[in-house]
Amino acid sequence: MIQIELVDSPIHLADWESSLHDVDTGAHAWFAGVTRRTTADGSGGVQITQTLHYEAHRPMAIDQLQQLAQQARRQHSLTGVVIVHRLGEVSLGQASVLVGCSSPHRIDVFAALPWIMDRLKADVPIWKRETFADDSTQWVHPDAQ
Amino acid sequence: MIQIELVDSPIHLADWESSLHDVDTGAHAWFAGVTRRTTADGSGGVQITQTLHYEAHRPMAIDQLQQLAQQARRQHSLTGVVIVHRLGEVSLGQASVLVGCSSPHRIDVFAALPWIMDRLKADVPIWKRETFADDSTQWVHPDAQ
Amino acid sequence: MQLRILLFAGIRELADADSVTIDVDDNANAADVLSAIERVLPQAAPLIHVSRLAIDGQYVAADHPVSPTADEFALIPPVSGG
Amino acid sequence: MQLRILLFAGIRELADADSVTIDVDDNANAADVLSAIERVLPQAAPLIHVSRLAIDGQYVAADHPVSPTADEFALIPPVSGG
Repeated sequence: MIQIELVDSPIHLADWESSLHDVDTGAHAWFAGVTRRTTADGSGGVQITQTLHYEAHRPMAIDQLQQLAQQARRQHSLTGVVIVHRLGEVSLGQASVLVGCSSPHRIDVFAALPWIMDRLKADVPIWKRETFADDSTQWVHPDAQ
Repeated sequence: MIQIELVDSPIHLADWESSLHDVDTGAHAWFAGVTRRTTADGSGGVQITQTLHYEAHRPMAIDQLQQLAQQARRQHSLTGVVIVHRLGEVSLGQASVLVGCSSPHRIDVFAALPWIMDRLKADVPIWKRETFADDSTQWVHPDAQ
Repeated sequence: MQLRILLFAGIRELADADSVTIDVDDNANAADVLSAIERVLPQAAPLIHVSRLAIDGQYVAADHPVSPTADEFALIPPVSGG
Repeated sequence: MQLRILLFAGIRELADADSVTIDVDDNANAADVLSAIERVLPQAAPLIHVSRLAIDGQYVAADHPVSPTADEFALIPPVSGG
């Protein structure tokens, strides 16, 4: 079972929990990435985030997420994979991404979650724009100066 | 924030999700261990589980869980730790254990979850008794022959 | 001295009792307590052999001295929570 | 040949446009396309330099030949989802 969604409203883990249910699957793991108020600015200071906005190349993002979910399922013997990414404005304390996976054994879900998140953050065409406390905004492009 | 509970009724992730909420905490991860129908019997066959029953030395289990949650929080820079273990009968497909943790960074929650589960399975005085499809029962004591 | 030892899971089932009372020397350590339990519950010897003693909720090493003033002794067979 | 390239995030903002049209040789590869985009959007050069080209939803290597029959070209700057 693979379920991939880009959503424009708040992500609640409770709404997705049942996606992974299966009586032969003993281990379920979830990761939620939540908008934080503070980010280290790299020079000892702290930036205060007011809100985040996410944009995607939607069809390509869905396609890349589908591919990486399939690869994760194969490499880590998963039964199910759920990846939900929110787009648009995401307020502080709300989830921007939710990843769930299930497997007969916990070692596989523990290996799969970070693998999926690393790949998602490297390859899936989704971008975030930060709005800071002073109303200034900035697109986040990690490898650029 | 550390929250430790032994419960006698079904564990729903949705009921615990909000325990970890905190606007300065970007990464939340959850693990649920769910009763499986099938277990490899070590000689190529498969045992069919009908139900599980969990027993604990309750005060000592709470104490050990509290200690390991504190150690996990210290070692992995966690903001919050939630550990819920169910006792009594646990039907197929229901969770016997739920572990949640939060941290500013995902690397810490990904390291903490397996650490907590390994320690829980080694040291916390909780035992399961399997009831197989033929109504036979067996206490599970991993290191014994 | 006489000590009451709490029993759990497979050992409780084999003993058909929630606890067992044993006699040990006044200068006994945890290993002596385990041996004494094995003598009164020979049917559970293989499991007792891989069990740990907990005193007042904390695991103790084999050479840990046993004090009769402790509130609780528990025999903890290999655990299987999770 | 003329190609229409979709733009996103910081590059879209710097270009003030959702797409840009460029001219490249018939035997151009992905690297030539990136260079052509850089020429029409010099203000975004540093970001374009670390961007990847995607053709019909798949990333392509720098030496990948560009076919005018593809349905979609997208310039993908470093991503920041999650």
